[in-house]
This record gives sequence, C-alpha cells and structure tokens, in this order.
Amino acid sequence: MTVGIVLVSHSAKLAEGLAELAAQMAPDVRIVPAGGLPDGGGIGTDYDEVVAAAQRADSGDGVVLLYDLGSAQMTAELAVESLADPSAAVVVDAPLVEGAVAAAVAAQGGANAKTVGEAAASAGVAP
Amino acid sequence: MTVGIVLVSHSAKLAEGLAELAAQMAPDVRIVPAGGLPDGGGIGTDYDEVVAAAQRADSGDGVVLLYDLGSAQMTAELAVESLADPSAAVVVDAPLVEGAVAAAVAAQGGANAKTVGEAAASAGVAP
Amino acid sequence: MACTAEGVAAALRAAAEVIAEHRTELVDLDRAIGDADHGENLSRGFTAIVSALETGVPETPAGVAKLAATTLISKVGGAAGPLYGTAFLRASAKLGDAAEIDVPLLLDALRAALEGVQARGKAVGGDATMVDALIPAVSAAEGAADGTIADVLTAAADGADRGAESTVDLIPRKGRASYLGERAVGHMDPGARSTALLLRAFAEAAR
Amino acid sequence: MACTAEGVAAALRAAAEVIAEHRTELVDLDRAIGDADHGENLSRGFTAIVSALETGVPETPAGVAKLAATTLISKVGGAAGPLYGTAFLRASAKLGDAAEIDVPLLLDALRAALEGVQARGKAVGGDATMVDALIPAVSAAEGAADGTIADVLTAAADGADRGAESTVDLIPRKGRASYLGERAVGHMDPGARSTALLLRAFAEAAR
Ligand SMILES: Nc1ncnc2c1ncn2[C@@H]1O[C@H](COP(=O)(O)OP(=O)(O)O)[C@@H](O)[C@H]1O
Ligand SMILES: Nc1ncnc2c1ncn2[C@@H]1O[C@H](COP(=O)(O)OP(=O)(O)O)[C@@H](O)[C@H]1O
Ligand SMILES: [Mg+2]
Ligand SMILES: [Mg+2]
Ligand SMILES: [Mg+2]
Ligand SMILES: [Mg+2]
Repeated sequence: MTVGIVLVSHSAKLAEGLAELAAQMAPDVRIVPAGGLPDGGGIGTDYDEVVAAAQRADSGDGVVLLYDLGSAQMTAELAVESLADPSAAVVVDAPLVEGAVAAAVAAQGGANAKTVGEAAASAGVAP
Repeated sequence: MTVGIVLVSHSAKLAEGLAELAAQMAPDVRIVPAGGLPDGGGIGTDYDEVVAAAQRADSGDGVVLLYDLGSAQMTAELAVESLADPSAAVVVDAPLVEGAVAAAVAAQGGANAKTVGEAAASAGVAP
Repeated sequence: MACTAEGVAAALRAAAEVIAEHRTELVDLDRAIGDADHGENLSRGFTAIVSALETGVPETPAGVAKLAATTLISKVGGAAGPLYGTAFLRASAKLGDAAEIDVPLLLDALRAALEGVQARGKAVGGDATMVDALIPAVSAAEGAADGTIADVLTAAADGADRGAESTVDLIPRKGRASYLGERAVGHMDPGARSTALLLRAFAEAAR
Repeated sequence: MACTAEGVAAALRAAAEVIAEHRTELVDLDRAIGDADHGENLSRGFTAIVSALETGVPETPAGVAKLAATTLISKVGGAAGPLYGTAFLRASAKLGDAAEIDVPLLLDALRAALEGVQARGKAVGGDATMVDALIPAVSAAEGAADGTIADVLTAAADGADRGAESTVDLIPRKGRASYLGERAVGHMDPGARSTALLLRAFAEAAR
C-alpha cells in the first residue's frame, strides 16, 4: 500500500491535469484531485470535495494534501480536522506542481507519510 | 501594455486551469497556456504550441515563460531561441503555480519583464 | 430581541440581507486587491444559511452558530469560508448548551471567534485582513460590557468600522492582497469590510 | 554507402526501423525510472522524419540533419525531443554546405552533437543520462579516426553501448529519473540506450 495524495486547487482543470502528470511516475499511488467549486461552478475551493478526496486517497497508509493558494490551504486544514482520524492526513507547505510530482514518486517508492510530505516540501524547481 | 506569460506544461488541463487561476488577479495580462501534446494527444510538451503561445503572449512588452518539468524547460528554451527576437522572452526557474500567480500580479501592476520574472522566481509557498 | 436560538437565526437572516445589499461593494473592493469574488462568496454562503434555517432552526444558539459555521465552510469557496466558518465554530463551542446568550457569554464568543480566525489564517493585527476589523471590535465590545447585548454588538460594529478603515493604509501581509504589496495601499480590505457589515447587522438585529 | 544527403537520409530511415523494433524495450526502461514514454516519443519522432523525407530529401547532409532536428523538436514531446533535436541542429551547423561527410567532418559533427545535448540539458558525465552514452561514443569515434566512416560510427556505437551499460550503476541527477534517487540504481537510462541504438543503426547503414 502507498500513501495517498490530494491536490487541493481553486481550479478543477489544474487539479485534474496535475493528478495525471504526477500519476505518470506513480501508477500505484492514489492521487485525487479536488479543484474548483461544486458542479462546474468555477474557480474556488470545495471543502466537501476535499474531505471526500482525503477519504478516497487513504488506503490505510495516510494522506498528504497539497494546495495552490492560501485559502486552499485553510480549506485543506479544516478538511483534515474533520477526518475520523486527523492524524492520518497532513497538509504540506510545498510548491504545488513540483511537490506533487516529488510526493508521488516518493509514495510510489513506498515511503511513509512523513517522508512523502518531506519530499514535497523540499521539491524545488524541476531537475 | 503588460508583459505576457506563457505556461508550459505537460498537461493541457493543468496549463489551462492555471491560466484561469492566474488571470483572476490579472485581467489585463495575456496569460497563454501551452500544455499537452497536439490534438489531445495526452501528456507531453508541444514545441510548436509553445512558440505560438510566446508569440501570442507578447504585446510588445516581452514574455515570461514558466514550466512544469525539466523537459518542458528545454522545450521552452528552444522555443525562445526560435523567436524573431529571443531577447523579448525569458524562461524563468520558478515553482509553476506560485510563480504564475506572482508573475501575473506583477505584470498586471505594469512591471517590466525582468521584474515579472523575479516575482515568479522568488514566489514561495502561497501567503 | 432575546438572544435565543431564534434570535441568533434572525440575526443571521438580517446579515444575509446586508450581504446581499453590499454584494457589489464587496466584489469591487476585492477586485481592486484580490479576485473580485468576496461579495459573491459571502452571498453564496449566507443564502445557504438562510435556506438551511428554513429547514429548521437548531435548538440552541450554539446549534445555530454551528450550522452557520458548517454552511459557510461548505459553500463560500474562498478564504472567507474557512475563516468565518472557524469563527462561528469557535463561538459555538463557547456557547455550549446555553439557551440564551448573555453579555459575558457574548464576549467570550466574540473573543473565541477572533482567536479562531487568527488560528486559521495566522494573520496578526496590521496584516490588512479581517483580523484588523475583529481586534478593535472585540476591544470595543469588552468596553461596553456594562450595557445590553445590543450595546455590546453596536460597540463591536463601531470598532470593526474603524478597523476596516485602518486597513486602507496598510500593506497586506496575508491572503491574495499580499501579492500586491504596496500597490494595495489605498484600498480597504474586503474581509475587514464584511466583518464590519456583519457585526452591524447583528447589532441592528439585537435592537 | 557514401555519406551524402541520400546516405544520411538512409541512415535516418534505418534508425527509424531500429527505434520501432526497440520501442517496447525503451518504454519498459522508461517505465522503471520515468514515465514509460521514451519508446513512444522516439517512434513518433522518427516516423515523422521518415514521412518528411518522403516529401523530399534536402540537398546537403546538413539539410537532412536540420530536417531531423526540427522534426524531433516538434514531434517527440518529451525530453528526448529538445535534446536529440539540439544534437542534430548543432551537427547540421558543423556540416555546413559539404556535399559529403568525411571522417574529420563526422567527428566534428559528433562532438557538436554532444556539446549540444550538454548545453541543452546541463547534464555532465555520471548524471545517468544520454550524455553518458555520448561521451564514450565521441571518444571512441576519435580513436577510430584512421578508419572509414563506418569504422568511426561502429566505434561510436561500441562506446555508446559501454556508456549505456555504465548508467545501470549510477544515481540519476538530471531528468525525471533523478526524482527516484537511489531507487533508480540497477536500471539502464532509456536515453542512453536509445543513443546507443541510434549510433548502431547509423553504423550499420554506413556499411
Ligand atoms: N490568512 C488570512 N487571515 C485572515 N484573513 C484573511 C486571510 N486570507 C484572506 N483573508 C481575508 O479574506 C478576505 C478575502 O476573502 P475571499 O475573497 O472570500 O477569499 P479569496 O481570497 O480566497 O478569494 C480578505 O479580504 C481578508 O480579509
Ligand atoms: N537534462 C538532461 N540532460 C541530458 N539528458 C536528459 C536530460 N533529461 C532527460 N534526459 C534524457 O532523456 C531521457 C528521457 O527521454 P523521454 O522519455 O523522451 O523524456 P521525458 O522524461 O520527458 O518523458 C532520459 O532517459 C535521459 O537520457
Ligand atoms: Mg476573493
Ligand atoms: Mg477567491
Ligand atoms: Mg519519458
Ligand atoms: Mg514524458
């Protein structure tokens, strides 16, 4: 099993495209996009979708959540607090795209949630 | 007039979604997504699209190109070299999402290409 | 109006009306230094609160505050959602199972709301956010502790108005406006303005 | 086969066949430490070169190399596009208006190709990329400077094979594989492998 990843964005397209990109190098990792307002309502974050995404991303080994802007960070943090076991998920300060790819590769390699989060946080400009 | 921005990504959705997100705070800036292989061909970069995007983004004040992964960086650099005036465009090492928002806001404020690029390069985790 | 569950519900309905009236103003404030959606975001949130209250008003003031919190968190879609949501959540926790809010409890709830916003958004006074409206609102409310609920809320609204005004001269350090740096100076923070509007609506409802 | 424009075109057609044959192998190598598209990317690129050559073979070897460069840059869609594209572009510039490539010119072109790849991708020897195939290929080619074009290319291909093999033990420091760090050890770099395949195809075509 692997650590799951949730991509919290203001844009559905951004989150979905990034999930595809990160999945290329991490076929066995649950990477769940959570972007945009509900029902194609445009740019914004959807707390309920983030909660559902965090639940879906968790296969028992924990979840790392990444976000685009500050309000997505707050939404992600609230979502984590609402989980049955908030300690199973962690919101990481990381550049979204670079962090998602690094986190996905780390998760694919079987790293635990702490290590996956660190991989995201220390991701810089792409090699 | 304002500096234009090109978002070079392996994913069409990612580039388009990010362009929408960045445009929210920069309605007067030309932000042109260039993501994915041609004709919905999936994940990859399209040199010809990047060249076209750089041309479209330039309203006379120069262009800043941001990218997701290393191969997108190389594609962007080749595209810039092929422009009629390569000095009008610059590929910037920056976290893609955070850099795009920061660059868009700087461009909206009338900053020149150098300052827009610096805003992107120094963008960290979102405030 | 007694500060029962029904009273709190009535205050929220009044707030929804005020937000609807000031929707364009809040959008315009947010257009200048943000993404032009603060009015839209709050409208969506407070409209949803009104709908939820139509289905049934919870039994306690805490229950009503909790319903406001969860609705705002789910519906607002912007920074104001988790921020005001956390404010109402913390206030609700303070209200406990009281059937009616008295002045000391109101002050506790206001303080908890401010703490919640700061815990959630990490902004301090002077960062040009809604915190700059809430800090003077809470101080002014504490200064009016001898009065009625309406007096306390009016003082809070007056404080919030002054606080919102103060954001005009500040360089934003949190939220989207912080991307603009000095270019944001000269503009009132939309969240500070909406905080003042909400507290004024609550004060009027309490008369 | 004389190393005229037609000869270079024939070598590229042969390379396209070899890439097609090894497509799955390259995809599998890239699946282990990348995104499983290197075989697909190169297939797309070389198929497009063959099509372009059907429309007409340019007059000089430089023209053919330039056509290969621009086609790879446009069609490959992955890191190999700008890298091999720049290699052919730099080689083309060295070839100038020569009607036929002789050994000294071939060596110049090979060196220019290596320099181009390094200028584009900033990789040095030991980073576990195609550069690790190209460096020994160029050295071996230089060592065979007394032989024919075919001898030089065969030596280059032999060098590239050894170089590709050497990437198995390296920790990648450039490209996608660098995300894997030590986990990539034990796997051959797909770009180094394709470099060896291309040089071998050119060598066979030159017999
Ligand atoms: N970190 C924060 N701490 C406190 N208040 C904040 C913070 N970030 C944003 N705000 C407040 O939120 C308001 C913007 O709300 P809104 O427009 O709904 O969100 P968004 O910026 O996501 O579009 C700002 O005017 C500011 O008052
Ligand atoms: N910066 C670089 N310098 C040299 N070679 C590189 C670099 N980045 C990638 N490569 C080469 O490109 C190969 C991968 O090509 P390909 O799969 O087409 O690209 P992508 O990684 O974009 O999917 C790697 O095996 C490596 O040899
Ligand atoms: Mg806003
Ligand atoms: Mg918004
Ligand atoms: Mg690949
Ligand atoms: Mg690829």
